[in-house]
Amino acid sequence: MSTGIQIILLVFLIVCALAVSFTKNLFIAVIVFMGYSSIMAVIWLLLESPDLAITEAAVGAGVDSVLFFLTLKKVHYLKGTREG
Amino acid sequence: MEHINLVHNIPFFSIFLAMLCGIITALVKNGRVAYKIHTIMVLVVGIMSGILLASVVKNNEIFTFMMGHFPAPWGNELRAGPLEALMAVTFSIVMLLMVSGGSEFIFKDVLPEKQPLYFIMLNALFGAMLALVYTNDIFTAYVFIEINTIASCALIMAKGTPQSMVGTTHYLVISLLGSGLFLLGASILYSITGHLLFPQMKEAILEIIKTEQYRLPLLVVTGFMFIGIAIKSALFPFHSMLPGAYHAAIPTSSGILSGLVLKSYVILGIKLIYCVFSEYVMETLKITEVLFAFGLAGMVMGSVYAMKERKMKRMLAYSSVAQIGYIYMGIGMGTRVGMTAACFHILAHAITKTLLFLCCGSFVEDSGGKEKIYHMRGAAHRNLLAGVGYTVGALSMVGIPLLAGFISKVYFATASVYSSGKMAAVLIVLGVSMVLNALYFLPSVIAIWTPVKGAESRPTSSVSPVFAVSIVGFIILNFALGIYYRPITRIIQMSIDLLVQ
Amino acid sequence: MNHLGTNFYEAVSVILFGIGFMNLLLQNNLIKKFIGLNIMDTAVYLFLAAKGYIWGRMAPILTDGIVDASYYINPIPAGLVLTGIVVSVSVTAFSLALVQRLYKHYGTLNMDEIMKLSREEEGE
Amino acid sequence: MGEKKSVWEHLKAWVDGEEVILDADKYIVNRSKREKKNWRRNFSMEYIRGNVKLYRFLSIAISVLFIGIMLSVVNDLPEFGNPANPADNEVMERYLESGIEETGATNFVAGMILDYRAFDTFGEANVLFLAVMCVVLLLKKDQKNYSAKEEQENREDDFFDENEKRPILQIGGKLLAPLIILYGIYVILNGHLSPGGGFSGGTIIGAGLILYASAYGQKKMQTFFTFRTFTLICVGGLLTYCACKSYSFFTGANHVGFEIPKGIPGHILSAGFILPLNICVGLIVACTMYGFYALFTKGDI
Repeated sequence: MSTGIQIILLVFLIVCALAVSFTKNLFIAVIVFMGYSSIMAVIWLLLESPDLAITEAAVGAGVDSVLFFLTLKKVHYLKGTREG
Repeated sequence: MEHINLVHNIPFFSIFLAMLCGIITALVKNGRVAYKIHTIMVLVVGIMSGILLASVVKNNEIFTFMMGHFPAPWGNELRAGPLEALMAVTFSIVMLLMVSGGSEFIFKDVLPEKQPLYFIMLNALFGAMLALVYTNDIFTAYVFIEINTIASCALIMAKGTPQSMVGTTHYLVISLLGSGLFLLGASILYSITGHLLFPQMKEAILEIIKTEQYRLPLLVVTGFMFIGIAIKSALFPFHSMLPGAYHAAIPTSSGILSGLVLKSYVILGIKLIYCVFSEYVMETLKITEVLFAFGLAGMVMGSVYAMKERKMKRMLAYSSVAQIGYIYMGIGMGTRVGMTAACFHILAHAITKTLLFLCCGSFVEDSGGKEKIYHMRGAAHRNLLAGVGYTVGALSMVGIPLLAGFISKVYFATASVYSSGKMAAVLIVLGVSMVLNALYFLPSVIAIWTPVKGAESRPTSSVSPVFAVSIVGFIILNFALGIYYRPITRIIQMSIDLLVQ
Repeated sequence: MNHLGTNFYEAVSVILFGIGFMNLLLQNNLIKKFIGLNIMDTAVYLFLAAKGYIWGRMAPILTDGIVDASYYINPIPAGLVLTGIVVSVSVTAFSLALVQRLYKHYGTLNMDEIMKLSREEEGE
Repeated sequence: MGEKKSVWEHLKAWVDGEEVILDADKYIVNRSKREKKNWRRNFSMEYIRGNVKLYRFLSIAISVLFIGIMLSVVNDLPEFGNPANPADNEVMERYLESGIEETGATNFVAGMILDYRAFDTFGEANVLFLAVMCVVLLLKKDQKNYSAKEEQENREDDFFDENEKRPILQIGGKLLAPLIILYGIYVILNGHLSPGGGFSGGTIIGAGLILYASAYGQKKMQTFFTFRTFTLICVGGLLTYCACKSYSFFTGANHVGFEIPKGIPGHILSAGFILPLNICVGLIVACTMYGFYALFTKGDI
């Protein structure tokens, strides 16, 4: 595996984490967090841990985000839904 | 077929029994049935732990139990000695008395359809505490710390009021911070030692100290693990989640959280000190000194905060902070005598603080949900037994002779003689903190015994038999620990000597 | 010893841990607080996974029937992380449920405001 | 920073008058700073509200300090990817070299978490179970958290679910959900042979169920998945898990009983308890994930 790709991915992780911290919009924060989880899954694949990659892709980018979105909907944050 | 030593299976049986009852309770629809299952489970575990205690004390042994087909560095392991067995017995007794005494509160404050869930959490919490006491593996400790966290948050929020939700959130955030630090510490420790089980780690750490190779990581790791445990067990600067949570929770939960859950983390810390970071490493890295200083600060500051409080439950919560400070002071003395005192204080505080919370809950109920000490005037006349219980508990916390709290203070004072350079600090702070304890406990005791005009018009509340039995049980335990303390301290000393080997 | 250059995975993971920690302290918004907690957790998992990796070795799954420890990477951290991910998803679900209940009563996600409101309510 | 140092030294001198080694000092500074902030945050909320800038500065400073200390630790840690690291020891060797005969799983991670270190995994399954029970405790409809307004909203939702036409979502859900669930089952059943296992497979199945529920509404799910089924599956899975593991712990520790046949490594029916355990975990996780979704949307399963 080439070091260049890894470093780019790692930098991306940090950027995502910072973006989550500094964005004011919760919707964007959750979506960026979703991206963060997907990148993490790719990194774990590069680190030869496919078990973790599958799990993180299913959990971090899948179920976790669904839970966050449902919460946002319930706290009347999303536009276009009745609660929004 | 070899001979099976059933006594050695007891730690495994008790953890699995507790967990199994937690799982089965999910099928139960009625809170009373769940309560019965819980009581029987705790009773069985208590009896088994008693047998274990008798056996290990008789044989003067500490043994490891292999979880599965694979020996130590490959599989999980449990480890039990006199200290672990003693703690398991105490946990079972206190849990039994507290839950039966406080069952009224559970059935009154928790909605009927959610009562079985409350008992699921109690069972799981009990199992997780036992696992924390018995574990010999750092990652198992982490997993069970998380179970402990989730279950204790559930106990706090079971009341369903908005305040309890706020308290739970605060408790959850700070606890998760603690477990995050613990996990970080554990993973760095794994990367420098290459093991997860305590005995192998200990060897690797001694090697590290010798070669000086990973000294800075080791120092930081030790720091993280102990900050994690300190946050979890609410050592003074990290205590902020306690008052809100204990105030909002039902008294049964508060008693269990304060009396047992905090202690289970402390015991994990003690095991870490002796079984992972040996005494020598702790001395070299000066961790004990830090714990000692924070313990002293906690003793004074907890009492100072408690003096400021007007609400009884909050006051008791802050008093817990002060008592945790005592325990850490004992650990921080860095001697075995200090550790004995700390372990004894764990027992004394467990039985006393649960008693106080139980009585306090009954006062609050009698005075119609009002929680200020001011409103509780004359409460003891309305509910004589609870009044006596509260008085005994308060006096024990202050440190009156014949009660458990007195003995632990004597032991702390004695232990201070053996640790050079710390004697003056210990004695001064011990004295100050006793005075402070008296300053906030006595007013509340006086308040509950002060007769109020027109008190006759209020009906004297009827005391349910289980409540009476559990209060009497706690009082008897308190006196027993205060008078016949010799065997207990002998067991503790023996177990510490065994742990060090 | 000077391994900062080669230990870049670990370096990134501790930086992420720091960012998550900062989120936890700095954010008043509960949802962002819990995202911060999640970042903290994943940072530790990244650290562990990086510690398990060994240059030039394969994933710990039997390939071509080779049974040789010097052919595969360390499976222990992967197992630990797997357990850890489960724990963190459970905690996330629990905390988000709490957030919903809090919002239902207080109508805000700001922790400071919630604490203030609850104190006022309690103070009577 | 200078001030804190002197406070610590003062305390130190007061305690026993010994010197502090440099590293410990650095760490203490970090620690005392953090606690100071915690104290501020929780004890004088009004004060902080007036001093948002100070608070922010302190948080950032602490985080940066933390990162700095940790980077210096990382600097001293064993090198990344080096085969001579402490973690590369006899434990790992045994997992990799004897793993196949001892557990029968060709996926060493599955062998490790479900056989060598199964106690942790038992704890993990319990964490999940407790979390879902907590969510039930929090969000399941009861008189304390359920108002008439929500009742009405829920009824409206059900109405929309029944009558609204959402062709893309519904056709997509109809086509995709079975495939996703099938893939999840594949991942679970091959947990001991290939990457994945009970947890990841279960999450995938849960995702499939969530997709189906969001396309057709929960009413339709409830025809075959009620709260009773949910509890029964969870409890059944955990009890099977508990029974299997109790058996193997008990027999393992006491050196009695029979070995579970390991089968031929690489075949689907092999690896002793690992396959049934994976199925149990998968069932629990699938139910749990769907349970989270259902409780979050409607407050009922």
